Amino acid sequence: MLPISYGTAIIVFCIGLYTILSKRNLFKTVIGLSLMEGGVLMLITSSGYVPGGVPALLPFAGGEPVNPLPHSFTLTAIVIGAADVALALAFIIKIHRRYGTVDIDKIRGLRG
Amino acid sequence: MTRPDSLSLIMIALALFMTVASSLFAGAKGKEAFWRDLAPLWLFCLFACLTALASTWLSFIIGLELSTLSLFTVIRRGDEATSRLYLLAQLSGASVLLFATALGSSFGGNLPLGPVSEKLFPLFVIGLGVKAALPGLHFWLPRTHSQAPTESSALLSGYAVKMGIYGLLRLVDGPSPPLLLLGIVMALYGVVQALLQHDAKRLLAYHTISQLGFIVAALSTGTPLGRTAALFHVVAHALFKGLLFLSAGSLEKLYGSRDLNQLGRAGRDAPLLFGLFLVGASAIAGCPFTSGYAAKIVIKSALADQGQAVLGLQLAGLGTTLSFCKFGCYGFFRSLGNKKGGSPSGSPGKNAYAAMGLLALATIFLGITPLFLPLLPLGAKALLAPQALVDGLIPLVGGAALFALFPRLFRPRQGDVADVENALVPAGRLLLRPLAFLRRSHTGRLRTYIALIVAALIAIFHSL
Amino acid sequence: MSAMFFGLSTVFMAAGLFFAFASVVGVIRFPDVYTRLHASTKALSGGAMMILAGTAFRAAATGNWPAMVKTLLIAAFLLATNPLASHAIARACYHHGIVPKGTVIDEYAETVRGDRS
Amino acid sequence: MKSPRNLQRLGALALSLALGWWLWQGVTISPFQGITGPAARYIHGTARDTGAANVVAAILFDYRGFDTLGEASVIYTTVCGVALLFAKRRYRRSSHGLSFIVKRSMALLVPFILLYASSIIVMGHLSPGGGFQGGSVMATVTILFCVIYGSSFEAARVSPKVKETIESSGALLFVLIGLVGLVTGGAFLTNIAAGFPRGTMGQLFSGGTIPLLNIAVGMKVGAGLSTLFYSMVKILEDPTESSPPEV
Amino acid sequence: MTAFVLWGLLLTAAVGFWRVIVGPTIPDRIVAADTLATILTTFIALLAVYFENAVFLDIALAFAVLSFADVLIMAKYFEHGELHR
Amino acid sequence: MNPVLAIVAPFLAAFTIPLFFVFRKRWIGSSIVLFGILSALLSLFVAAGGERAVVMGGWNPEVGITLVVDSLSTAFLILAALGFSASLSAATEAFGYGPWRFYVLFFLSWAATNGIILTGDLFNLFVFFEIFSVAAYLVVAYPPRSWQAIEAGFKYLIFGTVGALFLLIGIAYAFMATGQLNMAILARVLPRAPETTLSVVIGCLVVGLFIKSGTVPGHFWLPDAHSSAQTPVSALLSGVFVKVSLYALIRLTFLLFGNADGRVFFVLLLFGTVTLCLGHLMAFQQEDIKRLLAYSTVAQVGTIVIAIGCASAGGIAAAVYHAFNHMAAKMGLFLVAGVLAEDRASRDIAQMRGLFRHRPLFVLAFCLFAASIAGIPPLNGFMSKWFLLVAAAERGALIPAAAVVAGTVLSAAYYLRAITAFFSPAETEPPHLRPHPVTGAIVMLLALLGLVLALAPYIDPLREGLLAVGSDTSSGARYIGRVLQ
Amino acid sequence: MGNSSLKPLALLATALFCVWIATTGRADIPFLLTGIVVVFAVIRATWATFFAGAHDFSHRGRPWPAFRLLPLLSYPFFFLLELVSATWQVALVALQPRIDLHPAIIRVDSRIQNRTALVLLANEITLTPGTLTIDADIPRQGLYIHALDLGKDGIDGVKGQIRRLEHRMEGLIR
Repeated sequence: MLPISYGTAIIVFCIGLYTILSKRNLFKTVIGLSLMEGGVLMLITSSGYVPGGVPALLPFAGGEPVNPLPHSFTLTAIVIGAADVALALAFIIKIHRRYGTVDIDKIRGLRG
Repeated sequence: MTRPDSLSLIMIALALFMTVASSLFAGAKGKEAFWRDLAPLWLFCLFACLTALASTWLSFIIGLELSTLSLFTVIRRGDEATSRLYLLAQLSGASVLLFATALGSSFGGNLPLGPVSEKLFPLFVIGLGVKAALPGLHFWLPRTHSQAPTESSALLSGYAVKMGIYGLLRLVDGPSPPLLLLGIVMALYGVVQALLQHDAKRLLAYHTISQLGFIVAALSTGTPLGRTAALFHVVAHALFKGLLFLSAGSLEKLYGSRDLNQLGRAGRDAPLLFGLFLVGASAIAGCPFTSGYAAKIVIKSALADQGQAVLGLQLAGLGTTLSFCKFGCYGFFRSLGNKKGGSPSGSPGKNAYAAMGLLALATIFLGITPLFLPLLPLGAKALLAPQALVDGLIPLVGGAALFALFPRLFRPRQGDVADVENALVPAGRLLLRPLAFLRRSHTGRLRTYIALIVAALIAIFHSL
Repeated sequence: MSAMFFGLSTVFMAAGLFFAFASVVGVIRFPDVYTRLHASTKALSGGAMMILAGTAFRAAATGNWPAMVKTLLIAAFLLATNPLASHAIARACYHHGIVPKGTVIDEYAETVRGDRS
Repeated sequence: MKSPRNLQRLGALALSLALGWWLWQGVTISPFQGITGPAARYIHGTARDTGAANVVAAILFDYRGFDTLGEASVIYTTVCGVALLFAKRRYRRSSHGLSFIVKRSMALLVPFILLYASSIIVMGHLSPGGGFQGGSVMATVTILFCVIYGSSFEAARVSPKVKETIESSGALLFVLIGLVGLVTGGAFLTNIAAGFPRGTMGQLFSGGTIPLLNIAVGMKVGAGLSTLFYSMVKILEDPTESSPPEV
Repeated sequence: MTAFVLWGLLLTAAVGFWRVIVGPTIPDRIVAADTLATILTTFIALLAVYFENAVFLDIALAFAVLSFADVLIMAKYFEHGELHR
Repeated sequence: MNPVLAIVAPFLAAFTIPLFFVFRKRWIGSSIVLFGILSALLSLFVAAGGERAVVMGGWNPEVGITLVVDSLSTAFLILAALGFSASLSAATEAFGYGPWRFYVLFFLSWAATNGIILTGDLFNLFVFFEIFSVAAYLVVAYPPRSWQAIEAGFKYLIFGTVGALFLLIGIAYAFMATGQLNMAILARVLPRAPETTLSVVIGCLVVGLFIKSGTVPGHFWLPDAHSSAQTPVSALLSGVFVKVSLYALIRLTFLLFGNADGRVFFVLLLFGTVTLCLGHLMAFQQEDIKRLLAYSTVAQVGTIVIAIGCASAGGIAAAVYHAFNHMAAKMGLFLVAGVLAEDRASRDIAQMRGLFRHRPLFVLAFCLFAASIAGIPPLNGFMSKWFLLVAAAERGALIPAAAVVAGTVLSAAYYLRAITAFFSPAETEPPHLRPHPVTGAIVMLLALLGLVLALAPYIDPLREGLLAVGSDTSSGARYIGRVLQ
Repeated sequence: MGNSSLKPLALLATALFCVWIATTGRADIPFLLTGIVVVFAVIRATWATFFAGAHDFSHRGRPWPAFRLLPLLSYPFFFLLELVSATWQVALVALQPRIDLHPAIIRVDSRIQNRTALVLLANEITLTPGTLTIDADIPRQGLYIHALDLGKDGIDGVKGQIRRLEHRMEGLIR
């Protein structure tokens, strides 16, 4: 079970990376970033897995609790990721106003 | 900083003397001119003295670069591009030197100024070689010397290049055949190039290379005699080459040109100038009882067991004579172009004459003193020995005879002669092509960039 | 009591699953957005209600009353929001210009056209 | 044109697969041997150390409360930044909303959603949830205002200045609670040791500073997210703007 | 029984996902997404029974609120013709 | 003085400025200045307070988040305080107090910087990096009207996010392998992790920090951001922001991977050399003066990375010393370049002819800074370059050392181009010259700082401090002991 | 908050308080006290906008109808019955082998004056068999309704169904 979870996380990560590398739409780039982040968070969360674990709410009804530390990271990282995505979207809106496009290959006024 | 030894003191004295002469020639009037013209010269003198006093290679390099910078500000007034070439060339040399020094130093301890290990020796030679204009590394010298304002030309040739020699003197403590070879090649190459020049200062610049070749050959022996000979020639050359540069500068002041094709009336217009020039020229040609003569005799005796080397130096001396015959003839007496060529458009000024006189007196003094005082290890007798006189006269007479026999052969030519410096521009262009590619590769495509990052990450994984 | 709740919950869950499935089939099969909305709204809210009711009964069967109340709260919320969402989508579609397929009568068309002009 | 793009895709695929392969190589799947390290302390010590029932909340707001300050500051930064990006120009606000049916029904729902959000925040130390989650739900309400009633309504009813105030005060509250811990307990964000009451576990008033920090974070996140959305919506809704990009 | 219903709901959701993928127009997808959201809400609520843990009910409620907001937002920007095709 | 105050003070500033805006608009200006002074003073007090480790919330270091002040963080705290206060003063002159949100972001980035420098917890490091980065993207895009700023900010955002992701992966793997997050504890337990996991941790953390600091594969955002941002922001970016990432690189490599083996340092040497060469070669080709300076920053980052890659006490001392020197010089360069570019309303070097006549002091300061950056003796840049060369020579890293040396000549070449332009006569006179008293004063102070730094190897406390930074950091034992008592 | 609004206020407060208890799932004294505080705060925040005044200012009549208590309590049961039958019908349509629908959009004019009640009616219509409110012409009390299948009875069948709902809604409000 656990390898499947890790594998899925890594596959999600790879899909995100592929999206970033192959798609020209800025929105898709941002989606790719979120996917990558999601993959990593899945990985972290999976690491807190305990066979038959219960949520870490006192009193632990019915057994060993799962590892709460990855959960708190994940919460923190999710919030941070959401902030990043929000910022990226704001930038995309601005960029669209300036360039009239969201094609990543056309937004290269700065180079060299 | 340790107590200065006699070598340092001699160098300091030379630096002071040359700066005095140069600033006398520059003769600043007014406060602004003082700051503009004289301050950098004296700054140079200060840093040069510091360099001479340095006890570690690091402080030597610092002094070297600082003096380079202060001369740079003077050369800038002559020609912008030249000054940049000068600075960058000197910086490269100093950088190589720095690199070599760092390799020799351990953390917290500096490499003392002196001989270094076998492995580092070539690096040091290269580093100092840029300063001392070893063949191939001399690319900056002719252009800088000819384009710079005259007082700084004198200082450059008179002292700046000698700092490299000073470094070599500190560095070399045993026979070094490659250096000897370099010295001979330098001496001959400089002379050959000088013969082909038509620009007075450029001609003198090539002679500087040639004379430095004598010095390098002398110090490459590593014997005390050789080192003394080198040091003596350093001083002698500084004095007479300073004199010659100042006279060439005076010619330029008089006629507004340094081209030997355009000159040729000064012998009548300014006989005093010619007289001073003659002192310098005879010294550099090694006319007996001049400082050049003494120096060359000592050098030859230091190289006595290297017959071919002496022959090479004799040849170089012959060329020197030829070349100065040409200079004297076309610079002062035989007008080629510009027949109507008006009267002098200005005057070198009293201060210029004073500076040149000072140098001429010093040259004569240095030429005569060894005859009475045991200034040189060989003593006065060696200088007066018939063999030595013949040796000294051969190039002189031979050169004069050749010039007299084939005057047309040695007429100043029109165009410039190719040298390493001409290869700089094409070489730079060749280097710039990949650079432009590098710049084009920054396309602004985010996806490519991220792909590169990922590729680098994978590469790192692979290497870990 | 508990057994009765248990049985009821099973019945409700089964029925709810059926309705949920039927609604999804409707969403797949119906011809256009509006009819699909019908399937989505009604069948699904019915189905969801029933499954939630089943959940509530199950919670009640184990005596977990707070959970039951909370489940009912979820049900109420779904009930309140689902028609709203459907209505908003339908109106959006119409104003965006998606013409309903095969309508016999369309009394809304003039109004919208009037609005637009 | 066709083949370079395919080549690009192939390259992208190869790169992602290679990276994925390395990552997979690095995963350590060790047989489960019980929780060790700090996590064990969190699990077994939460009741004693903090009095909170929700271990994750105890980690977030007590053991590693400094992370949470940072995390909330990320949102604060983003909000401030987006407001900065879209500042300096008067956008025409739209009063264009959804239909009356939605508007009026929403009016009925709003108090309940707000109540629910408050309960999530207040119960942060007892059940899953907390300041971030509750704040997000609360922000959802204001987002719905924008959507349903139009941004002018949003601006009129919940003015940006009020949001700014709430957000900043929430952040300040967090820092001040931390400073109280510093003054009385010797370290920043000290909880029980600084004299905050532990309470009995499972009660509302328990966990020392955790509920207070939850409220602070709730204020910060709720106001922040709603500012964020409002800033973006007002530019999207501005009729003078060009239409947003095609997706 | 609960497990059966859970799997059934998953299957239903999978079937419904087909419309999200195929949906010829955006509103079709929105409708399907709305359907899926509701199904998932019930699914999460059922998990509470399955795992005998009331925590999932909170999650379900929060999810319901957020999905409702999502649908309304999509509807609004679709209505104003700003989310073409 | 509790080290947390250095983080809290700027946070307080960031959180109260909006309140001032809402309630007392008139006080914004003075509050910004006061908070700036307060933050700088607190940073310096914390730096002066000696080494110590403090755990947030009074827990033990394993459970809570540790803040550590050791010699390395002291050095960088001082650097940050100097850089931020200089940039703040320049910003108040350039922008006034109107764009208060900018100052909020400014203080947030300050707080995050201090947080990165002080924290002893891996995940906390990530969190602070995020605040720092988000604030950085936004201050880069600060005047949102210019398309360059927006595009540069966006590029920075994408790169920064990718970098943050890699950091997160590294942290996740380290956590998965050990279950620990405290860096001191990780330093003990991480080497026991499986080889492959360790390689992922190292690779991802290093690449993440490469991206954040602008080392080669991740340098692409740097020239855009540095050249497009406003002058005080550019100065801040080059002076402090880049250094902070390098601080993290020093800390993590030596603490976590220091005793692994030399391979990570080989990677650093390799990429540092490439960065150095690329930075210089690209700067060589620029016409835009700020872009030139930005690429020069890339090259200097490469220099510092090489110094870190030397993996010795001397290397670290050189890295820290060079970081300070580059801070002083590059901030000054950017400030001067901003003033000069404003005079000509162009950043093209060719347009900047004849400015020496109008602003002799600024141009002379530019020359001084440029010489320092290029490594002309006896300025500070030369001194740190010398330390670096010696460290590299001891490590046997000849090619990087040669690259550093060659870089000197190249950088002298391109700076000379700019300086020549300033000194050459102009075709047109600038229409108007706005006085820049504050910027001028800062530039002078930075020049003074540079001169003091040049003497650092001869001032005993400074030299010993530098060497102590090197020896403390290179082994890590002192740090670990400090944290775990 | 005039006297006339006291009753809806109490109603809302009660409902909110019940929901509070439901969400927190506890009934200890601190929870209840906090609940009172929160409920008060929520009402304070929303009342002026959504209940006393209104978000649309071109408003005639009372924003909220006064409900009759008894029908209000019995209403959910009818409603749930309607819902189940609606679900059943749509499920039948969806699962029948051949889908043959005759959808229509018709306008139904309601007698209900109060807007809120009209809105509630519209929502109820959406949840009842075969009908979906697309829009409401509030000033003239008209509802535009999408009918899934007109069936045998045509428009009148749909209209009759809606009249029935409308009638019950009228019974609900005073």
